[in-house]
Amino acid sequence: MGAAVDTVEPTAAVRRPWIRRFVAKMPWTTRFCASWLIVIVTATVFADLIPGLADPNYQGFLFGDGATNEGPGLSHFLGTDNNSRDILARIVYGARVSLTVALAAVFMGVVFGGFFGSLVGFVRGKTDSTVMAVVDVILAFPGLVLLLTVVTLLGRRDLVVIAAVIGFLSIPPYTRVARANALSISRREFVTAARAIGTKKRTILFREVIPNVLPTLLAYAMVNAAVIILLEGALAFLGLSVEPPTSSWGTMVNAARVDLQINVWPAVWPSLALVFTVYSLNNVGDWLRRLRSVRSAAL
Amino acid sequence: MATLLAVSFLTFLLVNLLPGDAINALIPIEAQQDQEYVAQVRAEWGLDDPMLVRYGKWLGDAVRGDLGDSIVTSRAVSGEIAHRIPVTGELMIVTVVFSVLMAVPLGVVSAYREGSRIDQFISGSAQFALSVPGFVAGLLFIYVFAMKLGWFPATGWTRISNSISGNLMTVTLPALSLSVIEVAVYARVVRSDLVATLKEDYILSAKSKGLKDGFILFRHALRPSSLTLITVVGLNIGLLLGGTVVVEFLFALPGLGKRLLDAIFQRDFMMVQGITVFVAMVYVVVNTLVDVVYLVVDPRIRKAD
Amino acid sequence: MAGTLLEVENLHTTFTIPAGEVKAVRGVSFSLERGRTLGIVGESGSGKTVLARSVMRLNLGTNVTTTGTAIFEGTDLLTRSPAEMRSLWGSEMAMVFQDPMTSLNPLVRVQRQVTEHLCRHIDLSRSEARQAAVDLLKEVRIPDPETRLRAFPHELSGGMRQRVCIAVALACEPSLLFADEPTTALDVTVQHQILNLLSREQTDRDMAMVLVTHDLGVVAGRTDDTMVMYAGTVVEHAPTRSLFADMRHPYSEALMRSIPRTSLPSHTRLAAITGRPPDLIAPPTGCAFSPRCPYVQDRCIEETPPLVATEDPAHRLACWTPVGSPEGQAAFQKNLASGLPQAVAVDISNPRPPTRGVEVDS
Amino acid sequence: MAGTGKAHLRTGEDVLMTVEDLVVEFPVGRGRTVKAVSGISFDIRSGETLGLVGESGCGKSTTGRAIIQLPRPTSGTVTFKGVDLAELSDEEIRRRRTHIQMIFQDPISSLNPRRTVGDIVAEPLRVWGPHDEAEQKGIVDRMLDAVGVDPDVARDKRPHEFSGGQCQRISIARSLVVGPDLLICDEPVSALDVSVQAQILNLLEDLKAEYGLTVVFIAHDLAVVKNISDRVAVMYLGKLCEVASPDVLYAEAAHPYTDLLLGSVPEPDPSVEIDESLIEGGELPSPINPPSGCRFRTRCDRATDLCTSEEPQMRGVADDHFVACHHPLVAVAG
Repeated sequence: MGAAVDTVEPTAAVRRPWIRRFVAKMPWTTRFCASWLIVIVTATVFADLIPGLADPNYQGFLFGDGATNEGPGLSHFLGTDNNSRDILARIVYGARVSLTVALAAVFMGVVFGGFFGSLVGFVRGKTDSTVMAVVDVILAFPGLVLLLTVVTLLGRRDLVVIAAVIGFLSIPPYTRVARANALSISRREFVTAARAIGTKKRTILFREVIPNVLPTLLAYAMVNAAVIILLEGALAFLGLSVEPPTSSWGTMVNAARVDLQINVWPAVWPSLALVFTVYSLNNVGDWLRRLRSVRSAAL
Repeated sequence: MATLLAVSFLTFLLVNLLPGDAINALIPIEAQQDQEYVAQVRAEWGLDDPMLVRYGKWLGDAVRGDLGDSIVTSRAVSGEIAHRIPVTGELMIVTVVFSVLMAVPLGVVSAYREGSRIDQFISGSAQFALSVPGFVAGLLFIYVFAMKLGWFPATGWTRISNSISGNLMTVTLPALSLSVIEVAVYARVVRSDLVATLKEDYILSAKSKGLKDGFILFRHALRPSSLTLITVVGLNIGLLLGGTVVVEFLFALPGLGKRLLDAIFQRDFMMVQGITVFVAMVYVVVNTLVDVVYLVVDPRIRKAD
Repeated sequence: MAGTLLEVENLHTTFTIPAGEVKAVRGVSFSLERGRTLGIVGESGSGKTVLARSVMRLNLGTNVTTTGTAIFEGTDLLTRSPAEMRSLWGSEMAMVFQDPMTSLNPLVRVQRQVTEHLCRHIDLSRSEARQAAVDLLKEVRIPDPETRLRAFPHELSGGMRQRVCIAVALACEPSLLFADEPTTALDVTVQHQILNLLSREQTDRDMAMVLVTHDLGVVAGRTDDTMVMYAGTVVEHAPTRSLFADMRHPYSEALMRSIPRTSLPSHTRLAAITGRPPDLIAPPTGCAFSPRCPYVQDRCIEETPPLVATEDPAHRLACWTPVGSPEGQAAFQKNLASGLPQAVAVDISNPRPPTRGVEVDS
Repeated sequence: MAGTGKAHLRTGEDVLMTVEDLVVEFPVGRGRTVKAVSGISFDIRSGETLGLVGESGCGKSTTGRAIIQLPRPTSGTVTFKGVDLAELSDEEIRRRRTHIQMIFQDPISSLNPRRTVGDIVAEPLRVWGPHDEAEQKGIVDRMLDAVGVDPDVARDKRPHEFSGGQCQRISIARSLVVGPDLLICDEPVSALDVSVQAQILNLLEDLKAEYGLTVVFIAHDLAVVKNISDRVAVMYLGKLCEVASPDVLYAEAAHPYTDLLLGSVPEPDPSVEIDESLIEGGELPSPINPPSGCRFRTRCDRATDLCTSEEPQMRGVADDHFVACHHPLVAVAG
C-alpha cells in the first residue's frame, strides 16, 4: 500500500529549441539590448577583417582619408575627429578594449573569486576569516584610487596590463558574493545529506556547493561587467587606461572635450556607445535575474 | 583598525616596489649626473633605509597626523589634504543628500504602484541612468547648461568663504553629474526593498487594522527598507570617491581627487600614499558609522550583540 | 440568535499568473450568524486562506479578482470602496494571521502595534491609549504587560507574539474575527493555550469567529459549524458534531481516516489518500475530488455535484455517491472489484502484504 | 553524574545502538552556550522504531544529528554495533556512513536543486560502489520503484518538478540505496499535508519491514509518533522525561510533562472534553540558562523544593515504563 503514488505528468508542451523559447519570453527592449551586445561583440571580433579598419591610426576607413572634424556623412558614417580619424573605426576598436577588460574582470572574478568564496563559505573557520580579512583590505582601497596607483606605477599601459589589474581587483567582490551564497547553501540540508552519505568534502564542494553558487555569480557578472566598462571608461577619460593611439571610448570622449564648441559629434558617439553598451548589459542582466527569481520562487 | 594598517602597508609596498625611482621626481634628470648630490638627496629623504624601516618611520609620524611632505612641492601632505577636503567633502555631501532626497520618493512611488506605468517609467529611467557615467553626464551638463545656456560656469570652484551663491553655482553641475548614477542606485534599492517589505505579513496585518496606506507606507514599511539604503550609501562612498576624481578632473575643481591625479602624474609618492591612506580611512570610518546607525535603527541587531 | 452577520454567495477568486489563471476559490457560499464559530478545514491549496482574505478584501496585488457577494451586516463588502473597507477593518472585522513571527513589525514596539489603530478608530489620548494597551495585554493573559509594551516582537516567544496579535485584533471589539491557522506555527502546548484563549474571547464578546485550519482536531472541539474545502470548493458543510459523527463526503472521510490519532493503537494502518491535489489552473471536470475518490462514478467526472442539504437540513454536501448511502456503497464495491487503486488503498478491512511498484502511475 | 539516569537502558545482543550521557552544546557568543542536549541516554534494538518526541527547542533534532556525528557531540558515547562512534576519526566515521542514514524535515531543501533525481539517488553508489554505471542505474531504478516513484518518469527531472511528498520519497530512496541498518528520520512528515503524510508513514512502515530497518523517528506530533513507534522517549529542554511503549505511555502518562503534551493534542472528536483551564502561558525556559534540578519544574504544578534542588533520575514505574520525575502521576512499582 506504500506505493500509493502521485503521477508525474510528462510535459506535453511541444519542445521548441531552447533559444527560441528563451527569446520569446524577452520584452522587446531586452531583445534590442541583446542584439546590440551581439553586434558589438561581432564587430570587435571581426574588426581586423574589415578593409581599412586595421590601420592603427584609423585614418582611412572604407572611403579613404577624411578631413579634420568632419560631420557624419557618407564617406565617414559617424564623421571624423580632430585628428581626422574615422570615429566609427575608433569606436569599434574602443569596444575591443571595453569588452576585453570586462571579460577579464568577469573571468577572474568568477574563477578565482567564485572558487575562494565557495571554499571559505563552505569550510568556514580560520580559512574563512583570513581570506575575508584580505578581501576587506582590498575593498577598503577605493577601487579607482588603487587602480590609478597600480596602473601608473606599473609604467606600461597596454591592454594586457589594464585587463590584468582590473581583473585582479574584481576578485574580492566576487569572493564576497560567492561566500555569502556558499554560506547559505552549506546550511541547506542537501549538503548535510551528502555528508551523511559519506561524500568527501572536496566532492561536496565541487558537486553540491559550487553548482548552486554559479548561477548567482553569473547574474552578478552581468551587472559587474557593466560597472567594469564604466570604470574603464572613467580611467580612459582620465588618461590612465590603454596608451594612445589605441582607442578607448573614454579616451575619445576626453579628446573631444577640447573641441566641444566646434564639433560635438566626436564626444557624442563614443558616449552613446558606452552608455548603450552598459545599459544593454544592465538590461539583459536584470532580465536574467528576474527570470531566475521567478524560477526559484516556484521551487 | 587592522584594515587601515594593512591598507597603509600595502600602499607603502606598492608605491615603493613598483618601478619609477622617486629620485626622478626629486632631481631633474640632468642633475642626476652628480652622484654625490643624488646620494645626499637620497639620504635626506631616507630612501636608502630598508623599506620596513621607512614604513615604520612613516607610520610613527602618520599616527600623529604627520603624513610626510610632498616630494614635489615640499609642503606637508596632511596640510594639502586638509586644504582640499572642503571641496571634495562638499561635493560628496551635496551629492549624497541630493541623491537620497530624490531617490526615496521615486523608489517609494515606484514600489507602491508596482507594475504600473509610473513604476515602469521610473524603473526604466533608473536602469538607463545607471548606465551614464559621471564624465558623460558632466560633459552633457557642461555643453547644455554652461556652453549653450550659460547658466553655470563650466569649470572652476568658488569657496564658500568667498561667496555662498558663487559656491552654489560651482557645486551644482559637478554634484548633478555624480548624482545621476547615485539616484538610480538608491531608487532601485529603495524600490526593490520596499516591494519585498510590502509583501510581508505585518503589512497585511497593519492593513487589516484599518490603517491608511500612506501611514503603513511611511511608518511600517519604509523603516525596515531604509536599512538597506543606509548600507548601500555606505558601501557606495568608495565608488563615489572614485567618481569625484573624474568630476574634479572634468570641472577642474581643486579637490582631493584632482590632487591625487596630479600626484600620480608627478610620481609624488608621499602624496599618493597620504591621500590613499586618508581615503581608505574615510571609507572605513563611514562603514563603521553605518554599522552604528544600523545598531540604532534595528532593535534585532541590538539584542543579538 | 441575533441573526445573520455574514452571508457569502457564489464567491470566486482568481489569481492571474504568467502560467495562467489560478482559480483558488470556485463558487463558495456560506452564512455565519452572530456569535457563532465556523471552522474551515482543508489541505494547503484548498483555498481556505484565500477565501478568508477574499471576504475581508485583504488579497494583495493587482492580479486578483473576486466576484460574488459577501453581505456583512446588510451591505456587500465586495462593492465597498477602499476607504469604507478601511473603516470596517480593525473595528468591525479583524484577522489573526498564521505566523506571529512575521505578522508583527519587527522594528516597532508592542505598544504602538497594539494601539495605533485604536487611536485611529477611536480618539484616544496618549495615556488612555497606554492604559488600553495594558488592559488588552492583560486580557490576553500576557504577564507583566507594562514591561512587555516596551518590548520589540523579537524579544517575545512565539506564543506571546500570537497573544499580542490577538490583542491587536480584539482591540476595537470586532464583531467578526478571522483566525487564519492561528496556531500552525506554534508548539502543541502553546497551541492549546492560544485556542483556549480564542474560544474564551469569542464567547465573552459574543463575537463571530471563522477558524481556518488544516487540522481536523482543532475544529472538532472549538467550532459550531465546520466547512470542509477541497480545491477551491466546499465539499461538506455541517454542524461540527454532526459532521464528525457522520462524515458523508468521501474527501472528509478520507481525510479523517488518513490522520494518525493518539486514541488509536500504535501501528494502526493509515488509509492514505492516493494521488495529489488538482491543478487549480485547469481543475478537473465534475467533482474536483473524483480523480482520487474511492467512490468515483462516471457521473462524478461529468457533472459537478452541487452543495445541497441532506436529510438533515443543516448538513450540506456536494457529492453524487455519499459515504454511507446505498449508491456510495455500490460505487465503492464496484471500484474495489475493478481494482481501482484508491478504492483498494482505503480497504483497510482487508490488509494485504505491501506491494510496490505496481500502482505507480495509475 | 548529573544525567537523567540509565535505568531504562536494556542489555542483550539485539541492542543495535546505545547512546549514553549525550551532551551537545553550541557556543552563542560572549562565553554563553546553548545547552541543546544535556546528558541523555537511550538505546534501540534491532528492528525497533524509537520515537523521539518533544516540542521545538527540546533538542530532539540535535540528538538525531549527534548520532550521525554531524556535528559531533560535546561529550557522551554513541555505541553502534559495539563501536563508539564518538571515538572514531573523521575518516573512520565517513567509512561507516553507509550504516546510519538520515532523512530530513524539508524534503525540498534536502535535495540539490541543480541535479537530476537519478543523479541524486545514485550519489551514494558513486561514493561506495558499485561503480559500474549500468549496475548503478539498475539499483537506482529498483530503489525509486520501491518508494513509489516511477523511475522512467523521474530519472532525468530535477527536484523542483516534484511535490513535497515525492521529494520525501526520493530522499528516502537516496538513504536506503546504501543499505543502512539504522535510519534516522528527523520530522520527515511535518512539512507535508495530512493526506501525503499518511502515504509517507505507510511507506516507512513497509520499507522498514522489507529492509529490516531500525528507525529513530523524531517528531513533534504525538499522534504520528504513536502511530509508528515501538518505543517512545519524551524529551524536554535537553533531557529525557519518560520512556515507554506507545500504548502504555499514551494510556498512563507518568510524567506531568507527558500528561500536558497529551492533554494539548487536539483530538478530531467533538465529544472529547477539552481542558479549558489552560489559558495562561507556561513558557519554555532558555536553553542557555536552564532551571536547576528538574528542568520542567517551572511549568509543573506538582513541583516542590526537591525538584529545584535535585535532578530526578530515570526509574521504572512498571514493566518497560520509565520516568524521570520526583512526583510521577502513577505509583512507582516495587
